Formats: sequence, structure tokens, C-alpha cells
Amino acid sequence: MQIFPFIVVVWIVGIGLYGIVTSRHLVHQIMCLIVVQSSTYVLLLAVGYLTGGAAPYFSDIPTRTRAVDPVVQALALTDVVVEAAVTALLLSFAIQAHKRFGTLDPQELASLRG
Amino acid sequence: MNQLFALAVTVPLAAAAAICALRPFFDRRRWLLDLAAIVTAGSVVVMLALIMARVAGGDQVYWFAGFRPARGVAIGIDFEAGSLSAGLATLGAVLVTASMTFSRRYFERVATYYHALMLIFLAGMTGFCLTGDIFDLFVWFELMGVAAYALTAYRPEERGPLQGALNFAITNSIGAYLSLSGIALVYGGSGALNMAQIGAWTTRHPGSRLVVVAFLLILAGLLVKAAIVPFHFWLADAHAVAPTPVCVLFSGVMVELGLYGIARVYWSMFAGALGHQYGLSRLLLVLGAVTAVVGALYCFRERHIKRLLAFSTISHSGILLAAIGRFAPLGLTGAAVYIIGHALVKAALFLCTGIVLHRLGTVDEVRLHGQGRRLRATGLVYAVAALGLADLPPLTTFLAEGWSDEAGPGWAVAIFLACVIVTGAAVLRVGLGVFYGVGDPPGEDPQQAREAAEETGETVTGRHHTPLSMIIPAAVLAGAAIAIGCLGFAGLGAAVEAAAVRFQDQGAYIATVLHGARIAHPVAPFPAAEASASGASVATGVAVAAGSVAVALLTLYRRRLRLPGLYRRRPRRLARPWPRAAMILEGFQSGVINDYVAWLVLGLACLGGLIALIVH
Amino acid sequence: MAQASAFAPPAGLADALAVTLLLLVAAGATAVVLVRARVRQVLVLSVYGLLLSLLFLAFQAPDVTLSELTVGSVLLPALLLLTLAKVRKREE
Amino acid sequence: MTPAARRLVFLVGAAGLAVFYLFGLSGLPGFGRYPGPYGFIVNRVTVAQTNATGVVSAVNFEYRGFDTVGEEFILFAAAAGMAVVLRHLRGEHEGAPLEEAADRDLPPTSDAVRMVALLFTGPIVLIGWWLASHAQASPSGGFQGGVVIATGFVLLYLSGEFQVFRRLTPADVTAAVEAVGAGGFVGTGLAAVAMSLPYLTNFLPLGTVPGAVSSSGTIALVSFFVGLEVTAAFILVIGELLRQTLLLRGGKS
Repeated sequence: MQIFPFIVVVWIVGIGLYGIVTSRHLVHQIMCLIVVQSSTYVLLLAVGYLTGGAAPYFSDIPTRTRAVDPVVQALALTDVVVEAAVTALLLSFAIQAHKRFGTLDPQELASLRG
Repeated sequence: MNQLFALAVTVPLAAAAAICALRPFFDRRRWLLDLAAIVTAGSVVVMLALIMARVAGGDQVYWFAGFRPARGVAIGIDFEAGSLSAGLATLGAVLVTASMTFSRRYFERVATYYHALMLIFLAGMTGFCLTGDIFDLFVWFELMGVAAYALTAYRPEERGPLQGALNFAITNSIGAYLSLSGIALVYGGSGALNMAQIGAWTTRHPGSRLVVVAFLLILAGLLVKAAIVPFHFWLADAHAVAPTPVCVLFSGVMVELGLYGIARVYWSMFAGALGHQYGLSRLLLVLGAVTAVVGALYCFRERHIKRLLAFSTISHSGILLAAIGRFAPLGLTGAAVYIIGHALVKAALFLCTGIVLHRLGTVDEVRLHGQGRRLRATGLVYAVAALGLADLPPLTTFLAEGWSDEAGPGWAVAIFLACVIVTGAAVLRVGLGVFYGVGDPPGEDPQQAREAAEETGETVTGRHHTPLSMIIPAAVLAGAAIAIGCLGFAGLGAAVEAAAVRFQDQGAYIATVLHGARIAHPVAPFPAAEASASGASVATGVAVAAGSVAVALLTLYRRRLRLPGLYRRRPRRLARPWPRAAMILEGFQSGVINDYVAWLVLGLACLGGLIALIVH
Repeated sequence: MAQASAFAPPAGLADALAVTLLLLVAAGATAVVLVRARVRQVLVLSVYGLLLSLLFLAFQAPDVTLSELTVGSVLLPALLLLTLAKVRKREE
Repeated sequence: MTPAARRLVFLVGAAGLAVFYLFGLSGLPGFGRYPGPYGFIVNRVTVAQTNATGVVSAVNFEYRGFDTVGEEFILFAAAAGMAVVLRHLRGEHEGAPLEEAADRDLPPTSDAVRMVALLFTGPIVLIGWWLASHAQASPSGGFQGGVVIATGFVLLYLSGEFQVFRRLTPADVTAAVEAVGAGGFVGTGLAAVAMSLPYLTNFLPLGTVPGAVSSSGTIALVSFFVGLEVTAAFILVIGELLRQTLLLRGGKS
């Protein structure tokens, strides 16, 4: 259990990158990029986890309670926003590319470029 | 407390929001929109210049929301400005102001979003330079990135832009996510995000596996941004398609910001733990040399002027990386001055290219041969800037060449000088051919003609005069390069070197940020050799420039001299046999994002293995 | 620090839960990459988002759970579906 | 490169990178052993310093509020970028009236779907509103609330009421709201500067009851602006994509 979550993180990065390298469809590549990014959430939260720690909300528990790290959670939240923003922008590129080139295969897109 | 720190970033952001909120109003008053954007960018220049003046005697720290660190632990975000970081931010703001002025008459129809995105890009650059928090660095990095992707794709009616923007966005995003993984890793060990605090922690854990791996992962995003081989592929694609005023920023500062990020991260967080090792310095030197050579080769073969300039940026980025990798104050001094000089002349070159596109409707060197004779002023500015890129004194770059090569091994100096000559020659060749009609027009085979015809202008073609708002920024930038170069004879080197020493003193940085100390006499890890403009640097500069002119002329007259041609062609569609080496070169720069990512992963793995070997 | 809080699940159970969810997440990521039918990819991605948000709940991060749930398993799949719809139509 | 060569290059690189990455990860203290100090200190001091009981929101909007400024503008830039990239496409079919196209080509929505979707819209927008306004006490905040509200508006579209969607969220107004949200956040920080406090200092009274809506000073205000920005940004993004899809249908008919 010491390192298992981190192995999963490495797996997610690897498989996401594998998807980007092998995929022949831009929208799918964007999904793989989402997968790559999701590894950073898992890593962040795993790094800030404390066995037996409560969630960092002190509405109904005393403030001295042992709780997990709130900072990584804030970072992960920022990260989620970045993900949504970048994905939306990339999708609009994909729509335009399809409109212009009539294909979303990166190989064909490259050979068509001016 | 210096409120300018916060204002330099938030004023452009507020202006961008205001511009978008009042969009219908501004859409009808284009001049007001331009004015608002130029004034905002100009005010950022002033603010950053004031900050620069304030921090000349020692770095200053600004704590957002007033959360100062207690007992060496920071819970807030800080901005930390020294002369180098504030100076680079100022340079960025100057270029944004210049390109906003240039764009005034450049785009026929420009939506408000262009101005807003440029201002957001400016805020991202400023925040990236000034921040002292590693996650905050990532946020500004991403902000800069998202604005840059959108600006690259600004002309979606063309075939090119989307391809370039997509490759740019995907490669950079992967780099950024790897950087974030590195940040998470170092946070997992140190429980800190403040760079000074992390620096204090890593110094207590020298050579730890976690530190080594975090270093490389954080570097990943920055290396992609800095276009270091093999992470450079996106750059030419993005430059070829981005609007010219945007290219000014990409080549002038964005790539250099990647290099600055490497230096910042190294000296604030990792210097103590990695210990300025000889092997690491050598690794960066080799990486820089390879980048310089690859950039120069592609640059020389290119005929699309914007791509040509982009490859020259890659080449110079390699030289800069090697200079930073010296770890000595003189190397960093050289890099800093080189960045200024390069940014000014490269920006002027891009603006001149923009004028050519505006007036003549193409950026194809072959088709333009001799067409630019009427553009006398543009030709002059271009020629001056091109000679500046080739290190001609008194343009700033000649100063830096000697400093950054100082103490390097002989073979590296030879390689870098050769690369400067080759890129300088390529840029001069374009200038001489286009504006002065020197030599023979490069070969015009049907294939090339068809390719050239694909180029279309960013503006309606066939303008009869060049607006002053386009030529003046270019002339001013080239003039600034001369002026700053002259300062080199009046002690510029010593001043920058003092700043470099300060930048490299990790102990002083940590004390300043975490304990509010004012360090009067920072100590660099290596003794500071004197940075002065000597007769030798002038002589080298003249020799390099002369060499560039000679190579340029040889290329232009190559047919009469029966030399082989080197222009870029499309091997895929080419009928006749093609030299194997050129084929391989084309194969790398394939434009297929899958390839780029595969190279990125392989490159990172090799770098990681080497760094791990060196440190352990 | 204080003792393990009474507000968190017992360590053994939490571990088992986390391991299960981590395995599911790894499988989900693999599925997103390997599934080749376009629309099905989006559905898998949505499920992947759901798995991630459950994992984050196990990591005691309800804030991130909520974001990941709304963004990862609803918003992004919706954007992707809209894009695919646009692209698909043109391919016909 | 051929796909096989590419895959080989990648697999070699990925294997190396994975080993290297794991090598570094094995240097961590281990899962469940977060060493601090950042998180521990924040957990200890937040309630006393800000009166917020949801520490994550306090970090997002207070301790690391400046990150969130950057983050909001990332979203802002992305929405602006989308408008830029898709603007020409939109102009192309200007002849085809949108409303008709939407009515004609969409599959008829059954009354049941329409009713359920409409029934859901209100509560979802309310939930989003609650989330956005309770940042300081619960696992929520402007971002989550904003996304939920935006999704609520999309339900209007599902119910077949594209015109309602469009009428409720005209692009110009939404863009202006977005700018106001982003600008309001920056402005809140600048207000502190105007009082010669550091940027984003929490200058409002903190209230007396930890966790109450009116407590925590600027946290609630900032969360509100973030909610505004996020709602508008995502409505713009979704609207832009919806328009793309519908345009096409309109173009075909």
C-alpha cells in the first residue's frame, strides 16, 4: 500500500501518452490528454493523504482533529478548471480542423498542411 | 510593501475583463480599443521598470493577502523580484506594447478578443517571471499557454493555423502536466510550495531520488517551452501559422521564459541539492549544442521566412541553455544580455516580415526575390536587425556571445559561433534577396511554386504604403538593440553580472524570501569573471557578421558558383531523388503530433537516465 | 498530531476501498485509451470521471469529488459528444 | 515515421520514463504519510484566521487566492479563444435562421422528457446557487456551483427549448457577465490595494459564527464572482458547441 497508488499514477500517465501516440483521431487524443492530466489529480491527492485523517472540514469536528492535507485538494481543484478550459479550447480547434481539412487524423492533417 | 508587484499582473487582467465586458462599445470604436490596449501594456512597462529600479539594490518580496512566512514556513503566495526577473518581465511588456502598436493597422477586422488575449498573455508572462511559488508558476505557465494557443489559431480561415495550434497546445500541455507531477512530487517530500522553502528542504536532502526526479519532471514543461531538441517540434509549426505580431512574442520572450524558468527553478530550488555538478553542466552544454546545430540546419534550409526565423530562435535557445548551464555568473550574464539583444532584433525581424506580408502578400523567400526593393525603410531595419542577429557590434548580441562562451570548451565555442554564422547567413540571405535583389532568385521548380502559392496573406494584399504604426515599432526595437549594445561599453556587463550573482545565490534568496533579510553582498557558487566589452568581443562580433555576410552571398550566388542547393522541399511529393540527409531532416519535422509526443517521451527518458547517473 | 480521528473509516477498510478504487481507475484509464468506437469512448470517459470522483471521496477530498463529478463525468463528456456530433454529421 | 517505428520509439521511452518516475516516487514518505508542514498549519489556523470551516475553499480563495485569479483567467482565455476560433464558422451559415433549423431538424422531444428536464432545471440552478454561496462551510464553492448552474441551463436545451436557452443566455450578455465575474474577482483584490493592504487581503469583517454565509469576509464575495465567471464561461462554451451542431443541421436542410 506504500507505493501502490503511485504505481497507478505512472500507469495512467503511460497509458494516456500511449493513447496520444497511437491514436488516429484527434478527439480521442484529446480524451487521452484528459487521462494524462487525471494522473496529476491522483498523484496530488495521494501525496497529501494521511492514513486515518478526516476531510478538512471543521464544521462539526474539532479543529485539532487529524485531517488530510487541504492544500493538494485546492491544487487539484485548480487543475480541474485548467483541464476543462484546455479541453474546451482544443475541441474548438478540432471542430475547425475538421471543417477545414475534412479529417481528424493527425497523419492526414499533417500532410495537408500548407 | 510594493503594490506595483500585484498591479503589474492584475492591471492587464482587469483591462482584459473590462474590454470584454464593454465589447459592443469597443467593437464600434476600434481606435479606442487599440489605445486602451497599448496604454495598458505601456503602463505595465512603466510599472515593471519602476520595480526594476527599486530592486537594483536587493531583491524584494511581496506577500499576497499579507500572509507572511513564520519560522521559515510560507502559507501564502509571494512575488519575488530581482533585477533579472523584473528585467525579463519588462522586456516582455515592451514587446507586447510594440506588437500591439504594430497590430493597429495590421489586421483588417480584429475582434476585441485579440486585445484581451494579448493582455492576458502579458499578465501570464509577468506573473511567471515574478512569482516565487512553484504552483503559482504553473498557473501562470498555463495561462500564458492557453492565451498563446488561442492567439496561434487566431486566423482559423487558413489551413495552417489549426495544425500549428493543435501541435503547440498538445505538446505544451503534456509538458505542463509533467511539470505539475514534478511539483506534486516535491510537495510530497517537502510539504511546501514556496520555492525558497523547497530550496531549503532540498538542500537538506542532497541527491535524494525524489529531488532528482522532481527536477527533471519540472524541467519537462520548461524544456518544451524553451524548444530544446527533442522537445522543439511544435515551435516551427506554431510560428509558421501564428499572426506575425504574436510570433514577435513567441520568439522574443516566450521561448526565453522557458529558459528563465529553468534557471529560476534550478537556482531557487535545486542548486544546493544538485550541487552545480560538472556532469550536469556538460549535459546542458551538449543539449544546447545539439539544439543550436539542429536549429541552424533547419533554419538555413527554410524558405518560409517565418519558419526560418523560428528555427533561428531554436538555435539561439540552444546557445542560451548552454550559457545558463555554465552555472557561473558570467554565463548567466551572457544569457541575460543575449536574451535582451536577441529579443529586440528578432522582434524587429518579425515585424519587418509582417510588413512584407502586409505589402507583398507572401512570406515566401523565393517568390519575394527582389520584390521588396520599394520597401526601403523596412529593408534598412531588416538589414540592421539581421546583422544584429549575426553579432555585429554595436548591436547587443555581440556582447553576450563572448560572455556566454567564456570558459566553455573549445569545440563548443566553435559550434556556437558556427551556428550563429549559419543562422545569421540565412536571415541575411533573405534580407539581401528580398529587399535588395542580390544574387539569383532561388530555384523555381514547379513543386516549389505550387507550395508557395498556398501561402496567403494575413492582410489584404497589395498595399501601397507602409503605415507608420508598423515601421516605427520595428525601427525603435532595432534602435534599442544598438543603444543597449553601446551601454556595453559603459558598464552594462558589470551591472548585469551583479544581478546574476544575486540570482545565483540560493542562500541569499532563501533568506530574503523566508526571513525578510536584505543581503548586501550575495555570493555566487563560482567566482565572477569580469564582464566587459573588450576589443576581442568587438573583433569576434565583426568576424562573425562578416562570416555571415560571406555565407549569405555564397548562397545567393550559388548557382553561378555551382554549389548545391539546400532549400527545403517536400520529399513526399518530390519526383526526383533527394539527398538522404535532407529526407531524414524532413522526417523528423513531420507535423504529426503523435511523432512529437513519442520523441518527447524518449527524450525525457534519456535525460532522466543521464541526470540520475550524474547525480548518483 | 492528534490520534487517528474517529471521523475517518478504520484504516484496513479504507485501504481495501482505496486499492479497489485505484484498480478500477487504472482499468478505466486503460479503457478510455483502448476502446475504439468514438461515442463509446465518451461514455467510458464519463464512467472514468465517476470512478475518479469516488476515489477522491476515499481520499477524503469531497471538494475535488464534486468538481470531478460535474466536470469529468458530465461537462467534458457533454462537450465531447457535441463535438463528435458535429464531426460525425460532416462525415456522413 | 511509420506507426510501428513510432510505437517502438514511444515504448522504449515510456519504459525508461516509467522506471525513472517510479524511482522518484519511491523516495516519497509513502502513501498515507503526508509529512506536512503546509497542510497541517493551514488546517490548524484556518478557522481562527478566516472563520471558514471548509479549509479547501479558504486555501483556494484566501491563502492561495492569487492562484485562483490565474485559474479564472485561464478559463476566461479559453472561452475567448473558443469564440475566436469558431467565429468564422458561425458567420458562414448566417443565412440559415437558427431557430427554424433547431426546430425542424431536432428529433421531436417527448412531453415526458421535456417536463422532467424542465422540472430539473430549477432545482439544479438552485443547488448550484447554494454551492456557490456556501464556499466557506461545505465542500463547494464558486467553481462547482458555476458548473452545476451551467449544466442546469443545458437541461433547458435537452428539454427542446433551445430558444429558451438562447433567450436566457444571449451570447453578448453572457460574455459580459463572464467579464464582470472575472473582473469582479480582480477588482476585489484591487480594493484591498486601494486600502493599501496587500492584494486580495480579506478586508471585510469576518462575522462571528464560523461557517455562516456572512462569515469569512471576502471569501464569500470572491466565491460569488468565481461562480459568476464559471457559470457564464461554461454557458458560452456549451452554447458555442451547441450552435455548431445546430448550424450544421440547419445547413443541411
